[in-house]
Amino acid sequence: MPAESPGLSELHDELRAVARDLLGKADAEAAADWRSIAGAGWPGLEVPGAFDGADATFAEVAVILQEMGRAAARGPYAAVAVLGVGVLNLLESGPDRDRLLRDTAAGDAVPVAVLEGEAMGETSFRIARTARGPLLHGTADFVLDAPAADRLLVPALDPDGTPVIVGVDPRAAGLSVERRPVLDATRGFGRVAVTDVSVPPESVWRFRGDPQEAVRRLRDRAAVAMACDSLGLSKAMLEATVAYAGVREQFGRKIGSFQAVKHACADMLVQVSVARELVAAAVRGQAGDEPGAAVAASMAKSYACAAAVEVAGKAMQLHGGMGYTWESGVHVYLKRAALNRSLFGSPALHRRRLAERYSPLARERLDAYGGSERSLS
Amino acid sequence: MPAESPGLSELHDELRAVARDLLGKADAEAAADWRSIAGAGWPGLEVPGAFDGADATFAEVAVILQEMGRAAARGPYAAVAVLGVGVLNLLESGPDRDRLLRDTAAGDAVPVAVLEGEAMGETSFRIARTARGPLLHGTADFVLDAPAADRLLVPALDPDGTPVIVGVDPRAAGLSVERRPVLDATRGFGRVAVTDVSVPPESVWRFRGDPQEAVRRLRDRAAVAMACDSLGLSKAMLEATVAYAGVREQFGRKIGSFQAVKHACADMLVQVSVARELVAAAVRGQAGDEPGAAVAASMAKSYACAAAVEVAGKAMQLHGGMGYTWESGVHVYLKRAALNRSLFGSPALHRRRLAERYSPLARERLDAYGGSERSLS
Amino acid sequence: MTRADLDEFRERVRDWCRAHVPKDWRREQTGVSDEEFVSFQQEWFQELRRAGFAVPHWPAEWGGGMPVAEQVVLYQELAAHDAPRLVLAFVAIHHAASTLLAAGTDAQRRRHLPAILDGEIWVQGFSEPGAGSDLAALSTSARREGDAYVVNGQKLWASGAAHADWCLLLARTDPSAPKRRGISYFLMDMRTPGIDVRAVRQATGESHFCEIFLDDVVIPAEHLVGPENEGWRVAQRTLGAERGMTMLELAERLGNGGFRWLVELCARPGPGGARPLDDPLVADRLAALETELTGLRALCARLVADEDPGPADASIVKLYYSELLQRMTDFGAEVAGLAAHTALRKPLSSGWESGAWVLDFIGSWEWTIPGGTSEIQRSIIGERGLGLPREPRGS
Amino acid sequence: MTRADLDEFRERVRDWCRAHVPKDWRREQTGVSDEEFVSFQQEWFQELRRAGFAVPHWPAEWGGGMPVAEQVVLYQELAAHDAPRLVLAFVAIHHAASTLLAAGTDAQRRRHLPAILDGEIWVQGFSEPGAGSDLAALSTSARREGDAYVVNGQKLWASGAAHADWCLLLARTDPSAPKRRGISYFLMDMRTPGIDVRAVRQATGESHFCEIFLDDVVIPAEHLVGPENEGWRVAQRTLGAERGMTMLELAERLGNGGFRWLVELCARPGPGGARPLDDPLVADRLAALETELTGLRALCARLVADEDPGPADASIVKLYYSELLQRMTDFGAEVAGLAAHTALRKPLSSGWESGAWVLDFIGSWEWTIPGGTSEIQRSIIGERGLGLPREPRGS
Repeated sequence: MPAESPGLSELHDELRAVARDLLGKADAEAAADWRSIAGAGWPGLEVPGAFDGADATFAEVAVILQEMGRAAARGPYAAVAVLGVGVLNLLESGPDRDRLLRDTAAGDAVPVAVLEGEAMGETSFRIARTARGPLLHGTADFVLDAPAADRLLVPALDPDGTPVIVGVDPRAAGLSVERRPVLDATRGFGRVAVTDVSVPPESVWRFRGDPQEAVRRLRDRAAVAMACDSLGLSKAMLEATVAYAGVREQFGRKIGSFQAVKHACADMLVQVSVARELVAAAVRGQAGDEPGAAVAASMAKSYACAAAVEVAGKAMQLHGGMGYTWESGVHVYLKRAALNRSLFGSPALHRRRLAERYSPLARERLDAYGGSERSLS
Repeated sequence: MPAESPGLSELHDELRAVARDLLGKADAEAAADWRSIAGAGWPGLEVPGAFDGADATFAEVAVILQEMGRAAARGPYAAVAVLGVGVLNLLESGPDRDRLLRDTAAGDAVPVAVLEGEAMGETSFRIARTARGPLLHGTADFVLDAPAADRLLVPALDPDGTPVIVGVDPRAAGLSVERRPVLDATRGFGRVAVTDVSVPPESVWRFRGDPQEAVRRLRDRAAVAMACDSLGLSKAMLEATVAYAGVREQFGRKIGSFQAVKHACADMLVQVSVARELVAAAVRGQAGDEPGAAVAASMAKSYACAAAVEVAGKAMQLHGGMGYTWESGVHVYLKRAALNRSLFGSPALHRRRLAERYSPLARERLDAYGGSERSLS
Repeated sequence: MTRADLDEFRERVRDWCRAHVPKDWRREQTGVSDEEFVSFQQEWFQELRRAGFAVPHWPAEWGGGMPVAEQVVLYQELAAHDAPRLVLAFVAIHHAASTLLAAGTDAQRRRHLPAILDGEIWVQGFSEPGAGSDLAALSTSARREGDAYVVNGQKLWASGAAHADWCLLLARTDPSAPKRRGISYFLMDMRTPGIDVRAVRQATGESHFCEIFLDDVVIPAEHLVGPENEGWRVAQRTLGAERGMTMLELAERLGNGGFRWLVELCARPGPGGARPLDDPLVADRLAALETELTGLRALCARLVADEDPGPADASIVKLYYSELLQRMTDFGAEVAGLAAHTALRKPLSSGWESGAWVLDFIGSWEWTIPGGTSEIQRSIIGERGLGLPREPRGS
Repeated sequence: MTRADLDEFRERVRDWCRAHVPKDWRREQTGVSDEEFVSFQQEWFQELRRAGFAVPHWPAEWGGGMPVAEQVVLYQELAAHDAPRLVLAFVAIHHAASTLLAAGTDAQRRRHLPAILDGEIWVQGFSEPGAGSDLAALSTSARREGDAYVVNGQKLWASGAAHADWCLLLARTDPSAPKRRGISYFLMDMRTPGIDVRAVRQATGESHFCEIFLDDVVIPAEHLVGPENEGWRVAQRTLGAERGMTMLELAERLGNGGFRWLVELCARPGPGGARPLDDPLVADRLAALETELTGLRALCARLVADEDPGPADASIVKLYYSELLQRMTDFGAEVAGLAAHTALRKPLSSGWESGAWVLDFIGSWEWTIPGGTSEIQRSIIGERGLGLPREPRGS
């Protein structure tokens, strides 16, 4: 059942209203000030109360993410709140990690996880034992908001092959963060290259549970974050298009009265509605750490991010010549939608993950025909 | 260049007019009489003049095939003219084969090639040397119009593994043709099962050229025939829909004046136009036995047969409730279109064939960048 | 209702399904006669009724009263256990009941609701040859004569009319009023003289739709529902009853059992020997369909849970279900190949995805055309859901 | 013309292309200044002119006269050899020339056609803020004063206006006549006082489109094309010039060079190390695209060969090209992944498929919107191509 408890729903409405206000005020050409974002408590939403966080869940972060998509907002919020805090929460407690969480909630630290934006395989970072002590090396391309980070959380294999997180200062000798400008000017990416950066023992942090599982969950969070962003931007594009079609006249009629326009808008609303349900389920999966979370994440990512490109594209089409101008800003959404689609796993890749489940299930179904009660989802 | 020479174009117009007339007279519930079809000279179009045929090419057969699709005509014409005559023309001359060609042109024989309708692999028929002499065995399912045949032309491997054609009487002991009724009531299929049918030497016919190549060309002919049929039925459905939309009124207007209907019809016309070009190219490929014939065949089959399902489906939708009645006959076209799509290679299978060409070409392109003059098509 | 209560209810429904869903009914109901179909449907209805599962959506006083959350679980489990659908009782328990409950008199309710539970069959007599998408253009007339109305005209697309005891009838009582203002809503006894029912064969070869010819049919005035000339407004409710929980049931069947049929099909070796499932193109389409089905099921769940749904939410669900059904059955037909064309009949009492994929594909137009075509739904969604301006009227 | 003649001509064009198509122009034309772009275009135009390839479609007396079959071969080979496109001269050699040839005076032709060959640049001044799809609603006014017209108004979407010497201008000369009846067609010298050109930045970040503000601009009456108030009919020809051979050229570029770019992209290892081409989903999409491109090229070849094309054939080609371009560049963007987002500029003088796939995808709306949106094209195809009834007019 998709319904939320009434209290939660009200809390979300309030968060949403604050976010729309704060993001609406920001200059379109610049990110909202990190102080105001921290002041609103957003980086610390999932930080435990013990570290001055809000003790909330991914469900609340998702509200902000959607609004960021709706506003096509700039700034490293997703990288920090979804990936930075996400990583830290998966780690064992320790003085440095705990301090970083506290600083993040306060807005004093901007930690970003060094996750490859496209290739979904294993991390390339390794800690090698050398005569000069343990040294880190490796590279990751298209790391979301790496240039904005003041702390990089690098997933690496320690000399025993165990996945760990290394907290590294981006200014450390041997580390470079090369900006990767993209067409979507609202986003920042960096290529992180690490050559023999020395790793003091206190900067190596271990995962609380199964490290492989932790990394997988981090990737799911990243995927769902993109789905939230794409849903938000789809809603904005639908609203802008409906508003435009309700005032623009051609051939003596509001263009929204033409079926070609009206039906296209209807299709956009259907896509947005379906995306909304899939994203809601994926967010619940992340917030409650439910068993179907990975499946829900892949469904939301593949559907919402593909739909957003179609919705933003339709918005450009229905805005006519106006939509093709730089000034209209529709292109900002189209570029962001196209970027979201490729980031953290393409739709095809996520569908491949989904399809891996069919083979054994199909066999089970064939073996015990008619008696199966398990839904695939 | 797609243009035909003017003389040929006039001949085709004439053929088309005769076909529309003859097929239009036939009872919708029964096939046109084989005598009238033979009288019109259609089975013998590609039969050499030496055997009383018309010495024409596949281009003329294609005109009839399109009209058969347009009329959703019954009867074994495609099986005989495309596959039966197609096989015979690929064989070495000989008294039995020559007589059969002559009888086919005269309408006295109905030879059908035993080509599996779906699996596109090697024939399953084998001639085994036994104490009782050479015996044929094997099966083929969904053989087009096998129940209507008075001679079955069975592609088989002889004891040396060479592909040959065995001419078999369908009433031979050890041979069964089981009817395979399908939803498309305008088509006939049979499952041909052969168990130890004795094969006199004069019934074993050899190919003139490379037998493997001959079998491949036969499959291409079959694929292009389906594309012709699907193009013809698409045209019929588009015309019927436009006619209906021009008279049916709802909400005080002709429904064709609504953009939802008008634009759907426009999309149908675009699809039909593209299919028409691809089919024309494929027909030229078959008629002239051109080097790109196989590529053109796969393009025409995959596009025209998929488009026909969409066009017929749209026709049903735009005819509203009327289109869903048995009486309207739209279902006849939709079923035929769906059948054509699966017969002689699905669109996906033909696209796979096309895609096999990319890998070496891509490498060539990478090696000699900028200088390539070869078009892929 | 707590989560534990719901889980317990789910277990109860599962146990019931295991014990009561007829074995092998799909095979047995393929190619049966009309009579066998009707008797199978009536038996299954009574089976469900004994368990309290036949009309869970009715008010408690009439034999229903199941909380919405439990209804959702019930339909999920019936779908998961591939139970037969209530095809024959559909109009009675949904359209007729909701009309009577919302606009009927006490006498009408007392007369019909218990009878429906006992198996009274209803048919909907709305569409006409000249009034399909433009339903308000209907021209069947009802002329008042004393205590009765005399009806003349022709109805189309009356599903199951051949077996029906009663008909929900729309007829024009004021020919001079604007289109929607002169229509009245009647309950018509199908045994009344002057009614002629003729089956219309459909694209699938079945004939569950009928034409109803009405020649001076007398309907007592007490069978009028709501005020005279207010029939259009009453009908809006009846049309609305097709949505909500009935859509949820269909979505559960499509997404649960139906999708499993499809995966099962893909796991069987095809004519070439390979399993379609091992073809990445097929696997990709399956994943895309499962994703869309999951979205559909969630949309339906929201629609029934929402106390104040948006004005086009039901249209969104209807449109999305019908087109997804069409795409899914089309894909099934492609994957199944020629073998699917040899399934000449589908099992009666099954859902819209019976596993006879080509027939199911053709049958899917029964969803994209009636009950407001997909084109009409898009206009409703654009106008009511998004507030876009209406088309200028042509007449 | 025999097949052998054509083959010989093809060899000649190939030799010419090998010798004259600038090496490495794509790399060198990426990120260049406006001036460099203009001079590169002018040089290339003169190079083509020297070979007789610049205006092959013009009549022989004006420097053209190439048979249609040879023109087809010419554009096929230019596309196959990835020659730069004539972007800057486009309006001059197509729209301006066809207008002058069809409706201009001898004096106008003598004044302009040779000048165009010498590099005179033209711009089209048709669209206005309130007249996009509904072009006939334009409101720029031209008031007759003595031997001249005084023009006031604003034009939009004037591609290349910043570099233009002359403008094809539509303005309203009779405000009281019905929409299409009061429009006249002018040749406007862009150096006339009162003209203000401002670049408009587009979605791709480029600024080749401009606004033209007209403030009491004086146009001598001799620059009127065709009779006063008959400008709409003259414009129909100018709009028509965008089709035919120019569409064939674009289709050849998309289907030949463009598709090879795409295959090349797919043959390079992606971020995970695997080649997209080895993914059956990618291979299937490539085959589908190649099939459609083949269909498009054939449609264009038929359009130019056909002496009496159907009334909507040009619209079919335009619609199909634009939407295929959009789908193909969208697919390119998907396959190329994040790397494609780092191509911030595309090479100037290239086709619509430059290999900067995300930019190309965004740029594809420049085809689905201007020159009659895809929605307008569908209406034209439905009404003129199929004879379906027009919409009731709203005004």
